[in-house]
Amino acid sequence: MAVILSNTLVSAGVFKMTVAFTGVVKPGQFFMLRAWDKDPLLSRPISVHDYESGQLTFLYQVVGKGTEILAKLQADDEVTIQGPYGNGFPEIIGDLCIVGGGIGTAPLYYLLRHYRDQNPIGKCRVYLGFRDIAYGIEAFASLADEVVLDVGGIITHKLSVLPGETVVTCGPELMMAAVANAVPAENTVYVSLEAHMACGIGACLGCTCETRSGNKKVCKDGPVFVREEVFNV
Amino acid sequence: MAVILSNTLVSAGVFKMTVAFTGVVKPGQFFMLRAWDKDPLLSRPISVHDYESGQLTFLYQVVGKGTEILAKLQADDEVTIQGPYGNGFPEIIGDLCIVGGGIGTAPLYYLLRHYRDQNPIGKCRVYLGFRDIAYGIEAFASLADEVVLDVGGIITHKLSVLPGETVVTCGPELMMAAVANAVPAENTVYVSLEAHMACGIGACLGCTCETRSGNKKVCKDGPVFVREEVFNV
Amino acid sequence: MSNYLETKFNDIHFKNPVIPASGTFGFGREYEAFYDLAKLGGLCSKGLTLEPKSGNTGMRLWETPAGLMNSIGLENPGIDAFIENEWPHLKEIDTVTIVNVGGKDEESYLTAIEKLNAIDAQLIELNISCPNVKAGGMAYGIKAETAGEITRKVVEISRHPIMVKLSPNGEAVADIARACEDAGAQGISLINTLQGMAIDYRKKAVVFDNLYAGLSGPAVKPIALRMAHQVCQAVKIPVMAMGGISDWKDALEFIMAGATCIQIGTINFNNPMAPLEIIAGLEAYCINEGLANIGEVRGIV
Amino acid sequence: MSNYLETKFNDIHFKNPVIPASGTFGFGREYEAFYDLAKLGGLCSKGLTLEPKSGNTGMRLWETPAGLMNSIGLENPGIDAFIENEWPHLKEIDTVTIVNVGGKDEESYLTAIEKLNAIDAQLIELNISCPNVKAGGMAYGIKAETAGEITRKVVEISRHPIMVKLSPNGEAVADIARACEDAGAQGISLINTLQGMAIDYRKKAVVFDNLYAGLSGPAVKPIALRMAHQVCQAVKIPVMAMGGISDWKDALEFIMAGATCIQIGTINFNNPMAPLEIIAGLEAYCINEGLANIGEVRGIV
Ligand SMILES: Cc1cc2nc3c(=O)[nH]c(=O)nc-3n(C[C@H](O)[C@H](O)[C@H](O)COP(=O)(O)OP(=O)(O)OC[C@H]3O[C@@H](n4cnc5c(N)ncnc54)[C@H](O)[C@@H]3O)c2cc1C
Ligand SMILES: Cc1cc2nc3c(=O)[nH]c(=O)nc-3n(C[C@H](O)[C@H](O)[C@H](O)COP(=O)(O)OP(=O)(O)OC[C@H]3O[C@@H](n4cnc5c(N)ncnc54)[C@H](O)[C@@H]3O)c2cc1C
Ligand SMILES: Cc1cc2nc3c(=O)[nH]c(=O)nc-3n(C[C@H](O)[C@H](O)[C@H](O)COP(=O)(O)O)c2cc1C
Ligand SMILES: Cc1cc2nc3c(=O)[nH]c(=O)nc-3n(C[C@H](O)[C@H](O)[C@H](O)COP(=O)(O)O)c2cc1C
Ligand code: FES
Ligand code: FES
Repeated sequence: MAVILSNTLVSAGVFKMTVAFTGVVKPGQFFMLRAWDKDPLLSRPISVHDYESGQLTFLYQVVGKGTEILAKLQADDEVTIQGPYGNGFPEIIGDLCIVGGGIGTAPLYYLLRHYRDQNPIGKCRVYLGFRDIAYGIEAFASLADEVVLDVGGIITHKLSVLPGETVVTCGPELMMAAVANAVPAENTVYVSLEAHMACGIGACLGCTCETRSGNKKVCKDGPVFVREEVFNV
Repeated sequence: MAVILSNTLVSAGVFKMTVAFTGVVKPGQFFMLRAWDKDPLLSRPISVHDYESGQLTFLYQVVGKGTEILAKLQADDEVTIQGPYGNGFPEIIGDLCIVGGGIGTAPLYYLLRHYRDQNPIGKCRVYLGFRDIAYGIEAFASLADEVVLDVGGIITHKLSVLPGETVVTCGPELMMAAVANAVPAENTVYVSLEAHMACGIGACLGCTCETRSGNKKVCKDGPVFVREEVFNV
Repeated sequence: MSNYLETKFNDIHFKNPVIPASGTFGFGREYEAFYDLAKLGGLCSKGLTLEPKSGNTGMRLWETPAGLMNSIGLENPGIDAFIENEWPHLKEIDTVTIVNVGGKDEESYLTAIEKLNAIDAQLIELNISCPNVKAGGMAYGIKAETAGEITRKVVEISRHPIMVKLSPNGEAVADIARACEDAGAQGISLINTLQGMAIDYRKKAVVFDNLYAGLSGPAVKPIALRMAHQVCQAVKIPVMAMGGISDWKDALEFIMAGATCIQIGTINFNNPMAPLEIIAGLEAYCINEGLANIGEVRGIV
Repeated sequence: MSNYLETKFNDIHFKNPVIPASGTFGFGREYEAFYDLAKLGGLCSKGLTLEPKSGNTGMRLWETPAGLMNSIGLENPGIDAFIENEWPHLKEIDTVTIVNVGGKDEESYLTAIEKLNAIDAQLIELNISCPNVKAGGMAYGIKAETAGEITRKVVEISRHPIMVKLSPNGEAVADIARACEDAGAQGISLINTLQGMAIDYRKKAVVFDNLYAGLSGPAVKPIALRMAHQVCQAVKIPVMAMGGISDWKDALEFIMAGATCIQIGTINFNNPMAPLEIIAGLEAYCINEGLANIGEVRGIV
């Protein structure tokens, strides 16, 4: 159980929730959230959007029953969180190019902040694509060297990756596949996958994805994979 | 949907909820309450505890999932109420003797108030029995000619009904059966039954009770019955 | 009123494919306080038997997670009283009236069906699947052979089209459906309730006098949808599907699985307006998807 | 530690009758982060097959009202890898380890069982009831005859006691249980998942590549309890019951219905601490009721 410090609307249907938490949390990891008893039955996987001084932040979009309940919570309410789960993003050496789509931008902000902390002189460029309405841009802009924004278009049309950049992408699967295909083979590309999850810890085999090296569990072996593992590129 | 005006604890595990409602409501009738979507699936039957100038009051005990949810509601929240349902108590001519047990006292207060309005010179005596803790006594005392209270005992040990009194009882089934047996045959006795209900309107046949004149529906033909109909006396 | 939802079930014309299910809607009267029953595609009577039945003793309802168990035991006034007291009212409602008939043995089924020849119902739902009565009921519905036999005999003597209501508690449901089709059934409906049990641990006793009872409601939807799909694949006669439908999306899924009509049961208790909301939801779906008629997505999966 | 919950399943001693169910607990490792597995009555491995299996493609999980559908398709590393990589760890845990075995045909069952003769497991759960694989799986478990046959052959060659896990999707479950008992099974477990279907109306498509999938969780409890009761009445060998158990009250109901042990499946996903909470709840119940052992209420209804 974690105490909610704030839970506010940041854009149409998108909320930011901050809870009190103490622990070690890596960018790209996620928590299983539940603010109900047994209806719905399962917890919801939500990425870490930020973590600092005991404050853990999630950025989530309301799409169904679970996220609707989350959106109704208020400061001082409690939410059950299990985690952090998943491998998270690797430490990025060298320059970074972030490509986020929609709510897929959620985990990328913490990645960027962490990257800046570790790597104050590294270059980081950010591409952000949204279908209708953009959100969270300023936060990225305040830390990145460059932010390219696209609303309603196709982000890969604007994308040009520089030699040596490590690319990290999270967003709709089709977008990530397009990025995986567009980026030159010389650049390393990490993708963060989604899957329906029951346990979140590797026990149910419900989130399996096929990879070049056999089945992997998105919850435990992922959600972050090297592009070659999971996309045919 | 009705707007909640107040919802407060009146005794351990017992709450009083007042909602805004406009309509004709008889003592002994009930509403089907729901403050959730589909979990639990059914609405909960709750008697009218009082009704005056657009304010409808329920008195309810927390016993399970549904009443737990009700107890968490606050002023300005909404609750779905369907009703009023059921036959309600008949108009009482002459003197009245009320015998209530525990939360079974809930519908009897409105009965008493209504009786006082209609029948300012009639005599009304009230027996109230509770297992552990008594509640709501003052309200009855302010309107009744006499209140006999029993905590932890057996109310029928104290009960003595006067000739000509009409007896109305609501409480645990065993208590009502004891009252039905104890009161002389000359007095009319009305009992208010409980049954698990799905529809509350007579469509599902889930609340059927056996009576001398065949099956009756507690929700539609009741909940109020003449004692001879439903108890072997 | 547009015709997005008009539906043919054989040659029976339904304004829309949404019909309250037997036993959850009485004989309709109680719901007239909520809306005009003529807005429904049809309605289905409480299960009737030849003789009046007082139903089961003891507890009859028990809530379960997303479900409801019932042990009504076919309480009903009997066919004669139905024809005399309910039918005159029912037949005036401008919608398709389905009469649901149960029985305890072959003779009682056949006599009941014969008596119904006296009225002009549009469809009879032959209930061979009630898990809550000791004699008859589900016994006929759990084996293809017996289901086929009783269907054949009923079809022979009935002047009404017969839709057989199947049990989810028996052998492979597709086999049973085929047997009914071969025996001349003009339609299949399913599912009746799933046999379940409840124990009151506080009382250290079973909840229902009849030991087991019937489970319905959203909890059973995945099972009902699977069985509806199996039956729609197995037979050519139209299927009226039900089991846990609680909103228009559920209803649509059953139609996509191949159901011609759908019935709305337990959710009526949660929300008496459910059938109308489902009709409105399906209509809006047609408009949003640019369908001329809901039939365009029937059996699409 | 008192012995309120000590339970004998034949001559196998369980500290308590609470065992996480196959497929919901991996090989236990993941739950070691939550608690000491030695607190459990036992644990049951993910379903194993002779050869490694990569399981089903496409969507594998779908939430339903109070339930979960899964289409894992017995993804597992195969018996050899299990014996090599998982068994050495499992056998060190001070609790009863049950090995769950599936197969695609008789030969694969028998070879798997033979290989397991090499290890000292306490009990084998013979899974003839998985609805999520095309070959084998449920096929054996839905008819008494085939269930009895495969059981007989397996019992013959196994040096371990065999508990047969039954399907809720077949013929009368009591008949199947009796056939297994007659064939030499030393225990029965039930229920495996109920076959259900999901349709994604937005995509106008079925959700699962394998068409149907298995339903579990609180939604199915009433059905599971009924079947457990039927089987407990039908056989003399002990029964390990499951299906929708979500708290100690549910567990107690299954014990009152006659189950010797109970398994905890889907609810592990809702609450990883569920098994321990159930153990604590049952223990408190014994104390409050003045029972020396939970066995005093077993089969009480
Ligand atoms: C590792 C991981 C990280 C995620 N991080 C975020 C995040 O930071 N912000 C955010 O808004 N969303 C995130 N998601 C997606 C989020 O989990 C789903 O939007 C959410 O579970 C939907 O729940 P619901 O009850 O509102 O929707 P419903 O559609 O009612 O959910 C029904 C079921 O499907 C599952 N489900 C539905 N959509 C998804 C999905 N896209 N991914 C996984 N399961 C799904 C639900 O968990 C639930 O079990 C993440 C998903 C994963 C796997
Ligand atoms: C006509 C009528 C009037 C009532 N008036 C009042 C009242 O004024 N105040 C009050 O506190 N209670 C009243 N009750 C009882 C009240 O309906 C139950 O206490 C309540 O339904 C319990 O719901 P739950 O979810 O908290 O309990 P749970 O035990 O979780 O409920 C499970 C199911 O059993 C049903 N149920 C459980 N107990 C009862 C019961 N005693 N009677 C009927 N159904 C029950 C529930 O409705 C639900 O369907 C009345 C009952 C009836 C029939
Ligand atoms: C209270 C109740 C009474 C029922 N009575 C009958 C009946 O008389 N005849 C019948 O064929 N089915 C009867 N049923 C079954 C329903 O018609 C329907 O098949 C079943 O409930 C599944 O649909 P649902 O999940 O939408 O409720 C009854 C169901 C309930 C809940
Ligand atoms: C994700 C998942 C995987 C399962 N895998 C297996 C399995 O490998 N072998 C097996 O016998 N049962 C398997 N089952 C069935 C469970 O062991 C159990 O029989 C069923 O889920 C009913 O219990 P529950 O409602 O408590 O979950 C699985 C169930 C789930 C939900
Ligand atoms: S969610 Fe259970 S293994 Fe990944
Ligand atoms: S509750 Fe449905 S008939 Fe009374």
